[in-house]
Amino acid sequence: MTAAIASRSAGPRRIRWADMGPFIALAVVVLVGVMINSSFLSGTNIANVVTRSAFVAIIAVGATFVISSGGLDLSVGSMMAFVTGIMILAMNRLEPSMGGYAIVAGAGVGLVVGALCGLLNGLIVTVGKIEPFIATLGTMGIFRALITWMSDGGSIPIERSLREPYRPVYFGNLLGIPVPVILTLIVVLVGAFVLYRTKYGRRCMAAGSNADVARFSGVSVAKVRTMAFVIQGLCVAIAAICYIPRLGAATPTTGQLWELQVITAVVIGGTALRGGKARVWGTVAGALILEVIANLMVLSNMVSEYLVAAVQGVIIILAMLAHRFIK
Amino acid sequence: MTAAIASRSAGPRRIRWADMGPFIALAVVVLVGVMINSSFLSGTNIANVVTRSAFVAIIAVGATFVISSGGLDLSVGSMMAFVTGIMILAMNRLEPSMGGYAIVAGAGVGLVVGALCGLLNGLIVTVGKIEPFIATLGTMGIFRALITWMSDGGSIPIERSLREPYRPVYFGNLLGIPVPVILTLIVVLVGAFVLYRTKYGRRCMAAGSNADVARFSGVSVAKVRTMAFVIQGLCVAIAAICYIPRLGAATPTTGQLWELQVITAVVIGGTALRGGKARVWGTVAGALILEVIANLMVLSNMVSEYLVAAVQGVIIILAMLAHRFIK
Amino acid sequence: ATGALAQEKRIIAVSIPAATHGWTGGVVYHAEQAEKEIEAAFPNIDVIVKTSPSATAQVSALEDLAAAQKLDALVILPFTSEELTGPVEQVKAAGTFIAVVDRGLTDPAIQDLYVAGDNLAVGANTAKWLAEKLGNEGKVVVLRGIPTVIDDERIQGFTEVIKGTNIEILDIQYANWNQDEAFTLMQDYLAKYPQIDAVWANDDDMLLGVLEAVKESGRTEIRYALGGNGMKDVIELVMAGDPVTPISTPYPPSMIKSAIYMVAGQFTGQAPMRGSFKLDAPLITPENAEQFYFPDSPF
Amino acid sequence: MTMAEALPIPGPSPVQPALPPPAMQATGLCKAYGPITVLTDIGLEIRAGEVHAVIGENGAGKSTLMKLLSGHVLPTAGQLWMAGQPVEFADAVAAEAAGVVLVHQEILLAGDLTVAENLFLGRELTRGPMVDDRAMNRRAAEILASIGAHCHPRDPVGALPLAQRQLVQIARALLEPRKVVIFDEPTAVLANDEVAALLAVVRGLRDRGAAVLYISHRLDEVEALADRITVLRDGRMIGTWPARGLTQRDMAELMVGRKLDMLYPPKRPAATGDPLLQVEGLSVDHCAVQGSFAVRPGEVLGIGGMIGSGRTEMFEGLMGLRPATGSAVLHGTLMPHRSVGAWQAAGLVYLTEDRKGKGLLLDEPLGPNLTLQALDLVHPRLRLDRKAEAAALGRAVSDYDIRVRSVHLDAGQLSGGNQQKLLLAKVMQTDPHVVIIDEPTRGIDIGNKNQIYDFIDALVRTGKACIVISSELPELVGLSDRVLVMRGGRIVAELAGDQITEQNVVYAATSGEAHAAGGARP
Ligand SMILES: Nc1ncnc2c1ncn2[C@@H]1O[C@H](COP(=O)(O)OP(=O)(O)OP(=O)(O)O)[C@@H](O)[C@H]1O
Ligand SMILES: Nc1ncnc2c1ncn2[C@@H]1O[C@H](COP(=O)(O)OP(=O)(O)OP(=O)(O)O)[C@@H](O)[C@H]1O
Ligand SMILES: [Mg+2]
Ligand SMILES: [Mg+2]
Repeated sequence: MTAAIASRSAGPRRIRWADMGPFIALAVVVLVGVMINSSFLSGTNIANVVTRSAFVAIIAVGATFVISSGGLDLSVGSMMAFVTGIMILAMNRLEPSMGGYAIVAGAGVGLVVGALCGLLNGLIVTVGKIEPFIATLGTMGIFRALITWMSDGGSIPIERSLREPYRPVYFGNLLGIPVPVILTLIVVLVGAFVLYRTKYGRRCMAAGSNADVARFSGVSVAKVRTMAFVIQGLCVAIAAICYIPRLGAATPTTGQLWELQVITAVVIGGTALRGGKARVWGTVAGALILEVIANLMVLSNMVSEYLVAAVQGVIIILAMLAHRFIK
Repeated sequence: MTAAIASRSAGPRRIRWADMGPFIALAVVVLVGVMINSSFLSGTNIANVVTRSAFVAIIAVGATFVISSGGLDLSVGSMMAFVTGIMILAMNRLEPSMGGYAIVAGAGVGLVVGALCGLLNGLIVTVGKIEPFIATLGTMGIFRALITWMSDGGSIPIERSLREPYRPVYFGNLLGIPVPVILTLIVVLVGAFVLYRTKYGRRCMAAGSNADVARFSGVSVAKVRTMAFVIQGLCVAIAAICYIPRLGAATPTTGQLWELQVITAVVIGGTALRGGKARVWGTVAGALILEVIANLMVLSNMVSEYLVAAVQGVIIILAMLAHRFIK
Repeated sequence: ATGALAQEKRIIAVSIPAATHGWTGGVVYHAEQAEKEIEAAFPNIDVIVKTSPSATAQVSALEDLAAAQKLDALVILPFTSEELTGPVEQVKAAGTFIAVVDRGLTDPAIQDLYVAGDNLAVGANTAKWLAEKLGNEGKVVVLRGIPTVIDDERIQGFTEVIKGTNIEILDIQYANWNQDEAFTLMQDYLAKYPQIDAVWANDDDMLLGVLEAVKESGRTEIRYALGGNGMKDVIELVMAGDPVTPISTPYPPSMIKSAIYMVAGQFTGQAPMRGSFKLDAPLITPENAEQFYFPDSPF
Repeated sequence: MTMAEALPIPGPSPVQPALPPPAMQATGLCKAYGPITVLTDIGLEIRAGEVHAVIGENGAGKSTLMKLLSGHVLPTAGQLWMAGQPVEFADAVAAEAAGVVLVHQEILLAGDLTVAENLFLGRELTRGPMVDDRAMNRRAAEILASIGAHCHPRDPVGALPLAQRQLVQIARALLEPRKVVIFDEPTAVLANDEVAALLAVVRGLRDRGAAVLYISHRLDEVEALADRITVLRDGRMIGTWPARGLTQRDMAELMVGRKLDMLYPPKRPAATGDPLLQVEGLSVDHCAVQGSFAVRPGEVLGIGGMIGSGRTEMFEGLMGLRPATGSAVLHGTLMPHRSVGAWQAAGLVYLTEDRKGKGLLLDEPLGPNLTLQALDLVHPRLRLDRKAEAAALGRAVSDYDIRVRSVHLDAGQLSGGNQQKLLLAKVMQTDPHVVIIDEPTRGIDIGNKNQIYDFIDALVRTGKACIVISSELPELVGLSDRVLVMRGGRIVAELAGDQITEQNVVYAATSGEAHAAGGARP
């Protein structure tokens, strides 16, 4: 007993090897990358990869809230397309009267719409008491259909005159750091703060860990979960804000299958799908791992184009195995 | 205690209203169908819908095993494509020497390959101790890539000479009942028997309900789960056997997104995603609900083609809400 | 008798892929346009447009359409030839007039009317033009779509022509007819290959992503970035005489509309049109771009 | 005929003289789950500054009554009063707001959260927008120390041993001043020193003017602690008595409604013969070191020790449920590959102390739970034998006196003690030669304890062997032929015959010195 107590009281929070898993996996994947292709480490390539991973990372921070509070959101990809569409329409509508400020106003609209989409998901899950998997599969169809309908199956491009002023939000740098990366950092920092340092974060974990206990303790599980979905919606909107300047249009294929990438990033990052545990920084590592693997598939010459998906699958499984055995 | 004994002999298991949910939802959807379009109830249409739902229903029976034992399989759609591809290749190869018997031999190959695919999934999840979501997402990519590679990105058609003898397996009737429906019934009956009437079924529920309890009771959770994945693989192969005569080819898009349909069918059917509970008959109702909704989308002319997915999503959510409130 | 016949409702079913990306979006748009116009003009014709997200779903849709009513005609853009041949044959067995668009069925005898696109030519014509401009020398990268027959044929047409030249195809990868994925893939191509003379994306949707990636990289050695399908935005580029994208290849989604009109014709007193109509894939150049430009189309 | 007439004990207390209104009062309280009536017409008064014990057999309805009083469950009829005013609690949160808190019989904590996070869940201390972890950890450490818990505020609760989790739960209830504090079998999973600390805490609460409701099957505790005692039987109130004047025997007879026999079976002759089970050098990471012991046919081997001494871990290691090293021989055959299945086939089973987490499938009916471990025995054929299962359940219900009002209930709906009996029945289905029972009578009422002791006695008399891990000293002493005492993961003493006394066990479990044969005590 004494031994146990001693080791236990050793430090406020020991570094746990298990928590390092995603970062080790990331390091492994990067190392493999360096061995495969020398251009992998080139500044542009690294900047490209990191910048690209911003979308999935930002959305995945939201997903970390949802999953750790005991939910799941399959609709994020379609929601992203829908929010992008609405934002572009709003910006185009406001441009004649507001000029460049239409971007800011449009972004505001996007945040509100994102939050509302999240609220819808949350209410269906909590008030309607429908399994999140089914509920968000339903809204996934709904959002996807809406963007298809809004675009008549084609695309919704942003006004030419807005393109230039908006461009820096994806392509710009601040002190040499790409803007989307800075945005991601802010989102992650805020996310980590909320999850680990606020009452709400505590209650999120409690709701995901054991909903009954949370309820007895006066935590409104329904409210906490709904709020997590709203946060997810906001994250989707933020991702949309820095996505638009990249290609300047919303199409029915925007954000397709991102939900799977997002959930994968979260799980690789160490957040358990059953809830009760959140690893925001791991989530970011997860998003990076996915993007690096995709990048390596193109950079390496060893894989037939047909087999890219197979190799990606194998690498993901190997990475997970690796960090299991390093433990 | 005496009262207890008395009530026990009253009946083996009371009818629970909660368990009727999926059937009520099915009835509601069918009712809506009748109101929307008179031809909905025509014999051909009903036969078509029921026959078609065979694929998802058969695979979903396997998914019921996996999910109730505490797993999840996202790879079934791609596995279906892969198994279909292998079967067609085998049949085409054997046709010159065996003639029509090549179909039987090919089906045998399919079953073996399906079981092996399931075994692979199972081992990664249990021996590799990787979250099923990630593991099967990985193998989903692998199977999909393999079929793409086998077909060179095109398609693998079955020999013309095999088409006619193979046709009845999808299009044939036995005593007026379509063959795929009979196959489904057999699979469901066997599935229900195994789940509800055998020791393995008990162990499955125990593993899914509380893995610790199962371990402490001498149940090998890893074996039980692996076996569930193998059963899933067999079900996929059976679905593939009756799928081939319908479309006559395997392509890289065969079975795409079926995993979502399958899981939806299982969950609508009343099996909980967190495991420990299996409702095989509910699963079949779930598969039928999905197919009826898709059928209604074609039969009704009220919905813009762009919005079909939205309406489908709304109906699924409404059906779930309905059976929640009927309770 | 003729009067009674004229009053009788004629049903034309149209089965097409769901609008999952730009080109199929265009198909849906044109089909719905045709439905509106024809139903307005000829009250005795009922056009039913149905989209399906997969080959399996399309087969189901055919069954449903045929079970629910007697179809006078079916206009279909099949997902794949092999998979749809049998089901269409069954529809025909009930006496339905069959018009097939884009991809022919494996048994041509089923098709009463065939409006054929030529995906091989889309690839081949682009390759020929590119080979000429590059002087049979150079390095190109290729982006392909979703693994389906259309994609396969275009790539086949392209690579066969290129094989006869000294042009080297550095890489071919899937970008799933998705702008985003094309952008990402192009970024990676640029990182991987220091010298790229030309890019071919086998669809204009992807081309837009490619152009953005090239623009952002600041790389100037890329002389041509070509697409295909004749998307509105790309035709605007062609019309404006863009040096990097001076041509496109039409693969107009409006072919579905033409087919529906041809079929409708026979119910409005004209003689039924039968046979095969092959749309070729002429190059869209600044000179002729005007005639391929439909500003109202979503595609 | 009422019990008061049948038994030589004081009658129900007469109407009280004018007193301040009771802190809490229940009148006409009833609870039914569908057709199953659990509580009928309960009238109860709890005064500020008293410890009010509620006793009764397993399944009598004690826990249900406590849940009604604390808002966890809503009554089907009846009224609650506080300080003379009628109150209605919509849920547990409302009850807590009104000053009523319940420490559950079953552990209810969020396993992924730390101890401090659990303690402050729903009422986190904050500094600005941030949770003030430092302050919470400090407060948590104080509270934990005050009730004698040895865990650290930052430990994840899921990794704590059962006893520590129970203490965390108690700490949670004591975090804020309360008017009414309800303890539902708080000491079932605690060992002696923790129990003593807890009793001190309870007395402290009383002295500060709180009303304490206390449920326990350990009647010595009740005797030592209670001011008044209420007895429940079959969901009805038998009466309330002042504690003074009631002996443990009186209480037991009031609960059971009949005279009780001897609690412990007579000692058996010393076991001879070759060991059935022989274990050498068994070590489990962090928990147990080099444990060697043997048990012979016809012998009950007791395992004593403080909480956290590694008893549970050592035997879980033996069973292959934790990584462990060392060798074991059963029936003369070496068991190189150890798993629950392999042991069971060879004739050895282990009954866990954590019935909720590791013992029973709470969402499954009784039948499947009962036969889960012995599936191959009960159902020899491919097809499940429902008849055999029903028969087995019928036998188990009568053999182990499992009180169920309907056999269709899920295991989780049984009362705590009946769950324990079901668990015992489940393990015994496998017809083992050696049984390891971790805390055999945890939560079992006094009337049933002797049944279980008799059962163990009968078992070993047929040439089988039993290892009993127990934190209840009288049980350990009364039942065992030999006792091993563990401390800090090591077996530090072996007691036999006359050496087996409570004092010797305690001494060996706590003193720094290994206990030599001879049984000297300070
Ligand atoms: N949800 C429920 N549905 C039906 N019956 C229930 C339910 N919950 C409890 N019961 C029954 O109520 C009775 C009283 O249970 P309770 O837990 O109050 O007993 P207890 O006195 O605390 O017993 P123990 O000493 O074993 O803890 C039991 O017979 C139990 O089966
Ligand atoms: N998951 C764990 N990680 C680290 N140490 C652990 C873990 N579980 C238990 N321990 C330690 O193992 C030791 C023994 O645990 P435990 O309290 O269960 O022993 P016990 O003698 O069986 O007590 P009990 O009376 O509760 O059965 C303790 O020091 C405990 O802190
Ligand atoms: Mg109780
Ligand atoms: Mg223990």
